[in-house]
Amino acid sequence: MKPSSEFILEASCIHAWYGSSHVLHGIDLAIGRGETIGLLGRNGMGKSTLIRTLLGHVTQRDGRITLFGQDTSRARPHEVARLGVAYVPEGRGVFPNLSVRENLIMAARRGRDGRNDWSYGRVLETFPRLKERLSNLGAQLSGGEQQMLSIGRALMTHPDLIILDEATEGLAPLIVLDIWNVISAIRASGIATLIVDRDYRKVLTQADRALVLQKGQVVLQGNADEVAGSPALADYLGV
Amino acid sequence: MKPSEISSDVSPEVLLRGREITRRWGGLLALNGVSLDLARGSVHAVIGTNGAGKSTLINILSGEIPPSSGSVELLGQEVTGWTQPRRARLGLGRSYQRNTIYPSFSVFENCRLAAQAATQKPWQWWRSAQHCDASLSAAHDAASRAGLNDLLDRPAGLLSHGQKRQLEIAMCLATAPQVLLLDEPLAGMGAEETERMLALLAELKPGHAILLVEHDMDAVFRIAERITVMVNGAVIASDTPAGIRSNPQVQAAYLGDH
Amino acid sequence: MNHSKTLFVLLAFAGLALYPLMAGNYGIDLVTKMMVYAIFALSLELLVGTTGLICFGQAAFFGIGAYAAVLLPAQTDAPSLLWLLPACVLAAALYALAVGALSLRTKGAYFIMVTLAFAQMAYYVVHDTPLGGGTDGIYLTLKPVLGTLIDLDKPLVLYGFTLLMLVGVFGFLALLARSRFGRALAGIRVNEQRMRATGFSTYPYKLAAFVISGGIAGLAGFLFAVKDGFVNPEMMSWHLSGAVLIMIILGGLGHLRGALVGAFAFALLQEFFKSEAVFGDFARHWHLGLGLSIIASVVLLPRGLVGLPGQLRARLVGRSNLQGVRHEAV
Amino acid sequence: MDLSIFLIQCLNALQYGLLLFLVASGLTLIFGIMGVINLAHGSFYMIGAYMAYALAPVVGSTFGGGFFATLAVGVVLAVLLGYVLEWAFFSFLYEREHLQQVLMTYGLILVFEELRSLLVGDEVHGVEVPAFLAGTLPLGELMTYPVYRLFVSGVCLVLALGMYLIFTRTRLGMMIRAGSTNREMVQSLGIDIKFLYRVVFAAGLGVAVLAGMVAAPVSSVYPGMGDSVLIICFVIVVIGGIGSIRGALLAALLIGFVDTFGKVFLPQAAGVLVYVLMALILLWKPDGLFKAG
Amino acid sequence: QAPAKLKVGLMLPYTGTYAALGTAIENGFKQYVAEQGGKLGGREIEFVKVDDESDPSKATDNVNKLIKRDNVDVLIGSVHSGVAMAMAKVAKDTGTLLIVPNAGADAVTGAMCAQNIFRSSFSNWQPGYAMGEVVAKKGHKKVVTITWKYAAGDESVRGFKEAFEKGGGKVVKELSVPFPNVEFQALLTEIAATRPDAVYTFFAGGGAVKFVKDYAGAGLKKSIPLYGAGFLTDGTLEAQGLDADGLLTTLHYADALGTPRDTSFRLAYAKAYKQQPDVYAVQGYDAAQMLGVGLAAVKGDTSKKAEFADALHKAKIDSPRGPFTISRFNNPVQDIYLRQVAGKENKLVGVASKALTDPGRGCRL
Ligand SMILES: Nc1ncnc2c1ncn2[C@@H]1O[C@H](COP(=O)(O)OP(=O)(O)OP(=O)(O)O)[C@@H](O)[C@H]1O
Ligand SMILES: Nc1ncnc2c1ncn2[C@@H]1O[C@H](COP(=O)(O)OP(=O)(O)OP(=O)(O)O)[C@@H](O)[C@H]1O
Ligand SMILES: [Mg+2]
Ligand SMILES: [Mg+2]
Repeated sequence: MKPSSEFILEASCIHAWYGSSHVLHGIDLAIGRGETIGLLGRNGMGKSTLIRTLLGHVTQRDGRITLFGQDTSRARPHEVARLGVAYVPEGRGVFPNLSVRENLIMAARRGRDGRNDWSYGRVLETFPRLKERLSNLGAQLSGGEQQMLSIGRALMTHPDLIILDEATEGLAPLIVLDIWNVISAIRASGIATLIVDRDYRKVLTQADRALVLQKGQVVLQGNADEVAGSPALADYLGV
Repeated sequence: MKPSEISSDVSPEVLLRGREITRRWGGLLALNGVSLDLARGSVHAVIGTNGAGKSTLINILSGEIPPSSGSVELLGQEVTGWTQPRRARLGLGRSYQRNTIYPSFSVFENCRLAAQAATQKPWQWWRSAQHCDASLSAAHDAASRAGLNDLLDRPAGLLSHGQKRQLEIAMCLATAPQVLLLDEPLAGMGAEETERMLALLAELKPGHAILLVEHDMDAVFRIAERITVMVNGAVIASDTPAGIRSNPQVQAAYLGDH
Repeated sequence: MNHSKTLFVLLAFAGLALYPLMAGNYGIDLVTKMMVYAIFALSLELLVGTTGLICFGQAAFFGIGAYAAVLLPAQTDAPSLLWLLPACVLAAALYALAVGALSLRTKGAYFIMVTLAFAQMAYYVVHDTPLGGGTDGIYLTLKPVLGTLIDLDKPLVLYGFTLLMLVGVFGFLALLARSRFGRALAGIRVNEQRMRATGFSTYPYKLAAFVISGGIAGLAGFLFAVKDGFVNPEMMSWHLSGAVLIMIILGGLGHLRGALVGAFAFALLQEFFKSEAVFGDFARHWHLGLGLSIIASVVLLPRGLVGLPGQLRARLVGRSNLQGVRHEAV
Repeated sequence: MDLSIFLIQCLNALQYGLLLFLVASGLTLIFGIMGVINLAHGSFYMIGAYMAYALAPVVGSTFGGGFFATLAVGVVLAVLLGYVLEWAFFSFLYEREHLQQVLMTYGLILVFEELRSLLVGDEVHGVEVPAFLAGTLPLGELMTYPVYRLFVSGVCLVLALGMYLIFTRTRLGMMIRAGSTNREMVQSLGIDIKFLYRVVFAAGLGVAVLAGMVAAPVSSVYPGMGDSVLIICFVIVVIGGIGSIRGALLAALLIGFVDTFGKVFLPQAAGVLVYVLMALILLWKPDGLFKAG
Repeated sequence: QAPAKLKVGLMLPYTGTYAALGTAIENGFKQYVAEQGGKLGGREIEFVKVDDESDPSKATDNVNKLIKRDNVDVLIGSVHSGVAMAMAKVAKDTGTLLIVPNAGADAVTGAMCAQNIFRSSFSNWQPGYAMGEVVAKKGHKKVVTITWKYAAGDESVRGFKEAFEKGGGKVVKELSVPFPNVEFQALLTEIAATRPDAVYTFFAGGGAVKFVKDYAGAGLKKSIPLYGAGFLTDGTLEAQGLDADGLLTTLHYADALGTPRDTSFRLAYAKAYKQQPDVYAVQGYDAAQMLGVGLAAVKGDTSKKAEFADALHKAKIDSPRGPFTISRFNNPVQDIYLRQVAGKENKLVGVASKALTDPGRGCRL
């Protein structure tokens, strides 16, 4: 584990509500520079809510969040994003009325340190399928193509932390493999990642650390192999 | 029709048949002469690269979009020119890859409305919809099969992503179809729900013909009798699971080291 | 509908029934007009609130009902309600059938504009041709009667008859909303694609809703023509289509009560701001007050006037429950 | 009709179409691109026309006058107004039911119209054509053509082209279009959608006011003038295909031609022709002429 | 004991396109009442106002508001013909006294006429007819007419055509623009193509401004003389500017009649309301005069309708426009002036038609 001074994201005692329903009950989380964190849990346990809270999308929230040393507890989503956080949402969030090309270049932004390595060209190389559909509107893509587009778009913002919520959903096995490779590459290049994925085994092999959520609380956490080895894991994931 | 009412035949009875289906989107040939049979009592998986045309195939079979050429036969009837609702009423059910639910209705109402399709009777304007026992019980049945018993009163829009995926299946079941076209039903589901889903499919299999589009290979190989592999709009192989697993072309194009 | 809401509606109708006991001539006239508008608003609520079809040409059906009431009867004898009323409703419904059959091919804003287009066509027919007196309009000389039982020339009789029609329409639509037909319409509003996939042929459903709505609007038009004894092309103008849309939004979409409350509130607000007793000479700038209160209602009442009690309750309970997706109790 | 008359009529049609586009241009931004159902567009246009009337003397005395100075001052004021309006009345509406916007903008119409009455009165006013554009060109044997009308057409073309380029070619345009479908995702890409939309709304109002100011010498200035252009503007945006600037331009030209030749050949039906045209186009192409882009 | 106050209901447009006209009419009316010390026929006057919004579909309600809620004794209104038609209907049904201070719909003193319905302004037919005589006398043979396609325009053109063709001319083309469309270019080209000797037109308000400017802008003003019903240049001259200079129109009023009656009226009006009166103010003023005459004859008792009407039929109204009488159809019998625009004023040229009386077609009185 990285030393605590290198945490790029620190969140403590996060609570979140949707209307009157209390979804997150005091979650602590920290992500180090270049670290990969896996977030596990069954359907509806609050994984996406936690992510959306960190990103500032859930307005009814409580707790303290710092990102790159700045307090973002009450920050608005675009301010969080500009600090260098990219988001691949579940359900993809591709803009249906923009072409593939437009979906990509509208997002392009240099990294905080001026990085510019995820160029338009490189994204298309990574996802050749997109290259063939450049002028198609987002709405006209197949499910998997949308997923690729969403990841590619996130990369073009040159983030320091990339959050992938079910990023491999609907992708063909070969592409999934590619994605995991991309994730490794991202990790190797020093970008931190927070991953939610239904393939928990794969997550646990990729991640440095993992957290398991149950009903809005962290019930298990630790190094990936510790979590993978925990006898309680099967219970929490219902397998 | 309830699954129990159908005697399981020995000789496979083809419920849905697609013949030489072709579909163009502008210059793109999304489907190129695809034919396939769905027999009662079997799960037929369609796998393939992203953008291969799997969802397009389901859309054409279910009547959501017309084919550029080719024909569809449902329960022995030629239905190529039929609208989607008409096919659905004959016994075709589908789920969507992207959630297609009624977000402002409760989970139960989502199911009930789907079940109501079987007994529409719109002219009975004085009778409350909640008094139709047939659709109420069908809805309860479908919801509990999909594992949504605890969430019946929740507005569907407030479900988590995985829960919405479960609802998607429940709504498909609520219409009591004989032919099920499932577009990536496991996507977004957790491990537990995946298991439940596979068990459900196994349970449905006897009375139904099921088309399963899925990228979860473990699941596909566990449950499918037959697998069709598509790449760029064309079928490159159609075989038993074992045959597919060992097909080098399929490995190169789709499976990788699976 | 839960109990407090049913109670509200019952009390409202009871109030309307008792109102003539304490009102003068003008009051009866005014409330008759409001009830006619309420019927008109209910017709649109079926389309907009229930089915999600935003029709911007509702005034055409209203106007056709009204013109039919004037043009159909021979001018020699007082026509009988028995045939004239159904004839007017039918005329409007027929036009709705034609308009609906064509315009339902389009969706969203395009649908809004196609319905407007067909309404404008009807408008220009009465505006630019001598049929119906052109821009000057035309008079209804003999008001319909039903034997000796009902003579709509008498304001009090007309009031009672209009109230009866209002209750009838409201009851009909309330039953409709909870019937399978109504639930299917609601499903079409929320997700038409899924409705088709589960086996509902949505086009006939929508067309049926459109025709029913047109017929009810025609009924309102008929009553309006009978009340005024005068029809004019402006009854078909888009201003009226817009105004009735404003009424149901103001009242709160998705509830029949909303149409009722909205129609009355809109008319009462106008009366209030026009009142010289309150505003003196400034009353001539009554648009200002009306506009400001409409703006205030958008700011303060996200779910329209009928959402007000719920909002107050939420305020009392504490945490606001308004966020997120609209929840419909079923 | 002989050829020269026919050609003159074509010119009329073209010019009228361009004028219509000019009038509708603000709506193409606020309704077409942002997706806000803005019934108050006519009022914005009216505000522009009254500005042309009321500002000219004020600008004349403070800045030494000039047609373009007046335009500039008017547009700046309009943009400020738009910015404040969006902040006060629209910023919280995007998450709500779309029809709430209808109610809001309806309220604004009433308020603006009444403020106009209180501030400037109810009389009809004319606005002088600036001297350097006041000439006319001979046209045929009897007729002449005012240079100012050509100027208006020119402004319209420049505006159309500018808007087209901004919305289809620039990242700004893409962000704005993206915002109309998924606000949350736009924010997640680091874009301040609230600010962006405030700016677009302000720009839309600026364009509407510019249109009103430029058109004022041709149209004159009178109560209720906003009301009379409102519907035709929606017709244009919708026929063209919501969100398409190309489409709006084409639709405006089409209406220009139908209206011009309709008045000549089918005077009995001239009023209804535009609506017949709209119905036909939308029945033939249910998404308008150009879907988007 | 003083008699109860007489309630006068003013149903006029205070918002929308015609708001300025409504105000002028009200001012004129009130001025006369003020001159009489706030009393007509011995009764003090009390006003009740309703904004009719120029919307005929609300007109019946608005009249009812005055009649049933406010129990007015007299109705004054309105500008818009459709609204006036609705008012006439209610007035006829209820027997309430109505004086129309502007709307020219022929039917008000034609098919809809009644003992208790009067007009202080004009019928659409009148200025048109007068202009037809003038244009015929000028020797024009071929004329094109152009107007909005609505009742007032049609009626005005019909009046023009009647007189003009009687005088030997021919209306070769009747052009119309859908109301309230103001794009005239196509029809101006059509006029140029037809090459008539003259053009007759009926437009008002914003449409009048735009038409006059476009007509001049298209260069037609130089080659084809334009004639119009007076509203073409009334209340619009400031906006029309130089483009209106020299235009000939017919109306029952002109800006500088120069009669002592008119001069004193104008002075008093300007003093009271800080603006120049126009024809609408005169019509309002005369509506009050007519009411005064009638009331004097019945001693303030508005229920004596026959006497009231009799008095008016016999009276000579001393209007700023010049004296006029009331026809048996209750429409003014008045001189229609030929006016020419000069220096932002409608200057009197002469009398186009002396004591012109509307035929009251369809009236059974
Ligand atoms: N907008 C919302 N309003 C109200 N409740 C919500 C909303 N979104 C989610 N919820 C509820 O909050 C809980 C947590 O949801 P969340 O989406 O965070 O789950 P998740 O762990 O991401 O599940 P999944 O794996 O299915 O995506 C669920 O019970 C869900 O029903
Ligand atoms: N409306 C459309 N217009 C144009 N192209 C389309 C349209 N819909 C789909 N396509 C294209 O057709 C191809 C097939 O799409 P389809 O959705 O059937 O793929 P799929 O096999 O389901 O892929 P996935 O596994 O990624 O969901 C894709 O390349 C897609 O971009
Ligand atoms: Mg999730
Ligand atoms: Mg797919």
